Amino acid sequence: MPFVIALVLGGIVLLATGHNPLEFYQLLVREAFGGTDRIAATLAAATPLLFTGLATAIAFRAGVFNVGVEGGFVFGGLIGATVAVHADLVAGMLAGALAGVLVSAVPGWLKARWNVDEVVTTLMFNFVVAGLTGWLVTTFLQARGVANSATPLIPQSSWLPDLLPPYGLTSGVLVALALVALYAVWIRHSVLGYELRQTGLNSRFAAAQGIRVGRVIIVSMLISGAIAGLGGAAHALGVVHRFVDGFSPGYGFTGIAVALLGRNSAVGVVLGAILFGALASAGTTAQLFSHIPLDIVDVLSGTVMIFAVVRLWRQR
Amino acid sequence: MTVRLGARDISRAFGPVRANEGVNVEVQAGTVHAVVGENGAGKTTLMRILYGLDQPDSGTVVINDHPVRLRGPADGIGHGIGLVPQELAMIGSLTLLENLVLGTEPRRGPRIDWAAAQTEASELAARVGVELPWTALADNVSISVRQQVEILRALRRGADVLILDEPTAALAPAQVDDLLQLLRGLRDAGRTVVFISHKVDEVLAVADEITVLRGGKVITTRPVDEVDRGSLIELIVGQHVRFSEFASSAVIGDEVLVVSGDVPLSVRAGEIVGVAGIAGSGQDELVERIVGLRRSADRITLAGKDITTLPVDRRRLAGLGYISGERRSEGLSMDASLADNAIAGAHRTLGRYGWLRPSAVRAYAKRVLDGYSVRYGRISAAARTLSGGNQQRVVIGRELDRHPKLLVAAGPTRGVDVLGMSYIHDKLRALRDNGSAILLVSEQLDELLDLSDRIIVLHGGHIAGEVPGGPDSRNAVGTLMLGRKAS
Amino acid sequence: MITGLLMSALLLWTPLALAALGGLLHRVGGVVNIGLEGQMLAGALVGALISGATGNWVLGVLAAGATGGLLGLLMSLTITRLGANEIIAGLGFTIVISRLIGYLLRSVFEVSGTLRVAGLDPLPRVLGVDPLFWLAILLVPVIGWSLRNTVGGLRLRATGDGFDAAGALGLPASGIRDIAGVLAGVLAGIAGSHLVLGQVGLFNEDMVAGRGFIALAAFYFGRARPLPTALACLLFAVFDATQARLQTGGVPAQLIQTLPYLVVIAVLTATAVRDVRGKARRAG
Amino acid sequence: SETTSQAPPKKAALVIAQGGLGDESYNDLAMSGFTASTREKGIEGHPIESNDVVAQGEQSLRRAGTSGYGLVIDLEFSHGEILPTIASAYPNVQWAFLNNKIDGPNITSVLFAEHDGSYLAGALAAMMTTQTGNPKINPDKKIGVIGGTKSVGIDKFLSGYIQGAKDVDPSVEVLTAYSNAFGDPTKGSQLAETMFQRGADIVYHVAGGTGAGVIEAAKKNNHYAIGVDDNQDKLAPGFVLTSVLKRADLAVRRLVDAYADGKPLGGQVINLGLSDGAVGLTDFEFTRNEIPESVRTKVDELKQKIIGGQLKVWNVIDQGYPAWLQG
Ligand SMILES: Nc1ncnc2c1ncn2[C@@H]1O[C@H](COP(=O)(O)OP(=O)(O)OP(=O)(O)O)[C@@H](O)[C@H]1O
Ligand SMILES: Nc1ncnc2c1ncn2[C@@H]1O[C@H](COP(=O)(O)OP(=O)(O)OP(=O)(O)O)[C@@H](O)[C@H]1O
Ligand SMILES: [Mg+2]
Ligand SMILES: [Mg+2]
Repeated sequence: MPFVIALVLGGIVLLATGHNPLEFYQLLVREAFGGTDRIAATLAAATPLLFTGLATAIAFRAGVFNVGVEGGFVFGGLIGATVAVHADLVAGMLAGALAGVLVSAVPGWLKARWNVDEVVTTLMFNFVVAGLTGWLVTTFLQARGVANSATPLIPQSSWLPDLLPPYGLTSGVLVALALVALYAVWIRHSVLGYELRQTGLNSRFAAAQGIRVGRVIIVSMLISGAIAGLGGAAHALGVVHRFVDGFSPGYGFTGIAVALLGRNSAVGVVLGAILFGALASAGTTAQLFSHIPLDIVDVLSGTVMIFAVVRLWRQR
Repeated sequence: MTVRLGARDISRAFGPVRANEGVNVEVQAGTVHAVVGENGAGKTTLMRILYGLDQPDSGTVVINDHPVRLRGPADGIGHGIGLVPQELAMIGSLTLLENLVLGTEPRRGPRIDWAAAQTEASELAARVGVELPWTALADNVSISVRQQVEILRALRRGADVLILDEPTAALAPAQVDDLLQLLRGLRDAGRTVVFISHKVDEVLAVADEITVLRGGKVITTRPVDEVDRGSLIELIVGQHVRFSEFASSAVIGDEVLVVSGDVPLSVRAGEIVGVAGIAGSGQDELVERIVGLRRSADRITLAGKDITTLPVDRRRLAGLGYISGERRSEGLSMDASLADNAIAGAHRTLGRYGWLRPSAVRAYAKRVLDGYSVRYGRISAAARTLSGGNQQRVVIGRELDRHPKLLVAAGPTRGVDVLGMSYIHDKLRALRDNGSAILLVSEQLDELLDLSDRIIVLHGGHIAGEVPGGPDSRNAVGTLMLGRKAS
Repeated sequence: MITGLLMSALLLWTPLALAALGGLLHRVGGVVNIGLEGQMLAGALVGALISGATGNWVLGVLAAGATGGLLGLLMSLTITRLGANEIIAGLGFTIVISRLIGYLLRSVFEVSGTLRVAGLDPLPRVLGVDPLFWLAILLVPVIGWSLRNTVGGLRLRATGDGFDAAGALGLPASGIRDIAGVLAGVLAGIAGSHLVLGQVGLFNEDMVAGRGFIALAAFYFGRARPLPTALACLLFAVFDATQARLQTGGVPAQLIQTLPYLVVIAVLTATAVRDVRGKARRAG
Repeated sequence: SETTSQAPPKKAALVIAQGGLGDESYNDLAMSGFTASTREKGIEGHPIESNDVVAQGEQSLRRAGTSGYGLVIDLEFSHGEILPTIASAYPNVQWAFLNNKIDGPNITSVLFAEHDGSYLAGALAAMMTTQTGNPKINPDKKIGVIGGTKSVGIDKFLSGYIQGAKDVDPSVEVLTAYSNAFGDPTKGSQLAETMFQRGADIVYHVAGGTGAGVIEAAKKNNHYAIGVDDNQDKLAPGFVLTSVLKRADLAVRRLVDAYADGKPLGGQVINLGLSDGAVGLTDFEFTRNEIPESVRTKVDELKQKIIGGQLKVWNVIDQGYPAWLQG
């Protein structure tokens, strides 16, 4: 229902800008789901969001408002890509995860040990990582003879295999979905998952019952960082095949929206990632068939984002 | 006589729970009207409706003989109604003075006239006979202080109908007497008071009329002289209740808890040691140090083991149980399921290879909940959905089920109804008789006298004295609490 | 040289401080405002257009404030009345506003990216700096004082910390939050107009360039207290102004640009350590 | 869009690079050439923008390949690797790529000699900064350049500029800075003002929309800016000394025209440089009188030397970083 409101509001915008909303919505649906190739494109666009959404959700679940997934994703991508050039696929993925851990460890520790506000530190770390990767990719890790800041191309043997050649859907999506499924079970049925949930719901309660809240916070941040970094590595090894300027157009931030839309649940994260993935893939190719600019598609997804979370009936 | 405030056929359901069902109450102007009933009987719900905080599904609120619609608390306040809620509506980051004047600030233009506010506050406090640290943050004062501010706030707002939802739950005996005196004074000045309490004696002492609720329905409304202690209790719980009398411990064993330092203290196996003191005398700090929520410079041993630097979980492993005085924020996780609340702390024992066994979790939680007669719907429901008395049983059950060597119990019956209180008291005695050591911290003198083998009285962070338990120590404890030496 | 640095730092400080103070008010009222970025952008555009159309900077600034306030109100309403998550609403509004503006530039103004408004009236100088700088300076103590000593300030703080409790006392808690949202929007809008009228004299669709998020970091950093928040903004501004000078010193630009962020983390950590040490610690 | 009953119209797509439309340089310029030439030739033209240009390259190119497009021009650098595969999967489509050489029978590559144009700008600026009779010039022998981001693509401009300046006068100091943003005029104006305060009087920007701030700052401080990509001289007449042209519009126009006229494309590399006028300086519409005749002659000489091959300007992309610019 809120979704419908978003569509109606988007429709008004479309009408006001002289476009036929029904036609455009049809086009969007076709470009998002109308055929194997389009579904593959949507899933491919959803894949990084699955990683970042999940990484965000795990930290949120522990009550840690980690907005630093973007940094983990980017750093994981750079390190994953670099290691994969010199080693292999598995090493690249692991290195990416480790890089993500590096990014989240410090804010996690600061929060756990000294109660340093994680929103600021993780946000700041994003900027720091952006600078650091920007520097590395124009110095030590740069591929020679390329007009942009980019690492060398990863040899094909180290790529994440494609699922549905020739469509660019890689097995990264399977890794992501497996992680989401694991998360669903783990958060409900593992000891650590239990402690994480309790810490997130009421950390004072958790501490009084003997849960080591600081430790749980650190662990949640490490896992969050590892998933973010793994996502970056999967994106590098599966899709871009190197690290390059514009590697992440803000997947980490969209991941926050995905996690919040999905209320940090596994199913919610999957749905949220697919929603934004569909808008991204369909919004791009729809331009081949209409004259609606990307700006309007973005207005639409912003509207969907806002209204997908409204509660229409105040609960009594 | 006019019906100053009343309910006409009011019903209010929360999902399947019928909190109020066809409730009819008439509070006559210029009387003290008590509303009593067991936990979850629907008292708070009714009061919230009468104040405008909640709206009934059907039925109407009556004010001055006329049916009215209250769309929000502003309407209630407009009709001269003041509510001192059970769940204190204090704002932690504001000072007590700020909390007091919030909403009806004395002003000069857009500015708050702090001088006037302070004067008013002091006068009010003097009238009620309390002294309050007005510049302290509400977060940093005890529940009872907060409660006093709530009462002053309603008075200050010139409420001529004052609804008090369990105002005495956190007050010391002397303060209770003062409050009751105040309520009588208000009535004599022509105001109307609606008073909710689980303490039958208070009700009998102050009320003109008593309405008994049970299961959301009005059982009866009677003038106070038509009931006595026993019959009122029977009306409330619907059955005859036998209360256990004071009985000191039969067998006292070895020292289980030893605390050194400013508050030297030891508790032996098979012994209940009560800790008395007016709020803020150092009870909270003592409890938190023993439990491990606050660093302790002084040595603490549990069953011979030095636990001074151990984290909470290790202390619990060593045999510590803890009933928190802050049920809503520390004792329970209100948004977590009953099962998750019940297994907390023991959850590691229910796992294998890091995974919780769902069947073990269920079984454990059910044992705790059923074993301590918690009334609940589904074990996956949030703790928030239980009434306060039942919430407290969850905490009691969780902590007692583990047969701790040492139980630290802070305010274990706060806000619990008569039946629940006697139930919890029996459970605590049984635990003691099984050889556990219990450190009991409570603001309720009767509870301390009833349960404790000996009572340590704190004043200003130090031990002011120690007396044996039992009803005869009442006066001695009262004196010590005020910091005077027992004569 | 040093005065040059100082002047440019103060120039950069003004929009950050204005937006951060707006965000601070909203934060005190209990809402984390992620939408400052979008509100600043809208303020920048409207400020440019109105200043150009009327040839009067005052009107431009007022219009920018009004636009920001209106957007702030809309955002606040979706949060307080429709129960939208504040983070999502903030991100969503920023996306919608910036893309709508991008679209308007291309379709209505028929320019791409940058809009130069003819007859734009830039901010005048008062004692060497622009009036909005003085406004920001003035607001720091005024907001601090008002939060403590006015009815509105007290009620705002009450609503922020105890939404339900304030409601139970008969305060219109949602309404108070909406007012805070509007104020935040007004200040963000004015901050946006400063970018155009006080700095470059033209509008670019990306010109806010993350300053809304820096403002967010600033009031978080300052724990929603005006002076520390303003100082945090100054920290960012000084670093921003220093960058160009440092860049020629042989240190790579990308690394220099991370400095202010590292400093923020360090300062935040230092204050947190001090806080924890200062209090008797509740272990956890 | 209306359809007629005749044969379907020819369709061309333009894949917009990072930065998107509104960057006031590369993308916008290419887009203007695209719009003009498709309109002129009666071709249906669609730009494709994406927020995620890098990762969505493959699927959007493929989608174009399956949707009846005859020409797809890709402006995005990072698509270089995937293009050969896609081009061979859709052999009937003509593909074009800017700024890098990509092999394939149906791929046309377009290269620009931005370093050559920047060299001339550097030489001009170095000669101008000593013209102390000019009120916009100060006594210091300092000039500046601001890059949008630290990357080889941008440093190709910077390196050429510095080399040009040093070649005509080794004692000229060139201040460099990066804005790390392509759409932040506030930052551009800050950086430029700083350079002016430090004694520079001519600042070249290679920073898209950020450059608008550089130009404003030049006007405000009575100094010179040098524009980039498009002719930006008119943005602040008299204060933009010249602009270093990189006519992506010409390149796109050439491609679209060839496609529309059915001329052969594919397999070629089009080198655009000083000789075609696709790269170079403007003709000083507003600053002609402020630039001494001798300086203009010298610049012209240098240009001829480069065209003639006697002078070789360092290309960061092929040669890596030179001694005068840190990598
Ligand atoms: N907001 C709510 N949502 C769901 N159930 C509720 C809500 N409020 C009250 N209830 C239920 O309504 C019933 C009556 O609750 P109420 O708080 O009125 O009881 P009470 O008489 O005040 O009990 P106590 O003595 O414990 O304070 C309880 O079963 C309670 O769980
Ligand atoms: N937001 C809520 N959602 C569901 N139930 C609620 C909510 N708020 C309160 N309740 C329920 O409303 C009832 C009234 O709350 P209240 O604080 O009066 O509990 P109580 O049982 O009276 O507490 P106590 O016994 O500690 O004094 C409780 O049963 C509580 O479970
Ligand atoms: Mg109640
Ligand atoms: Mg000079």
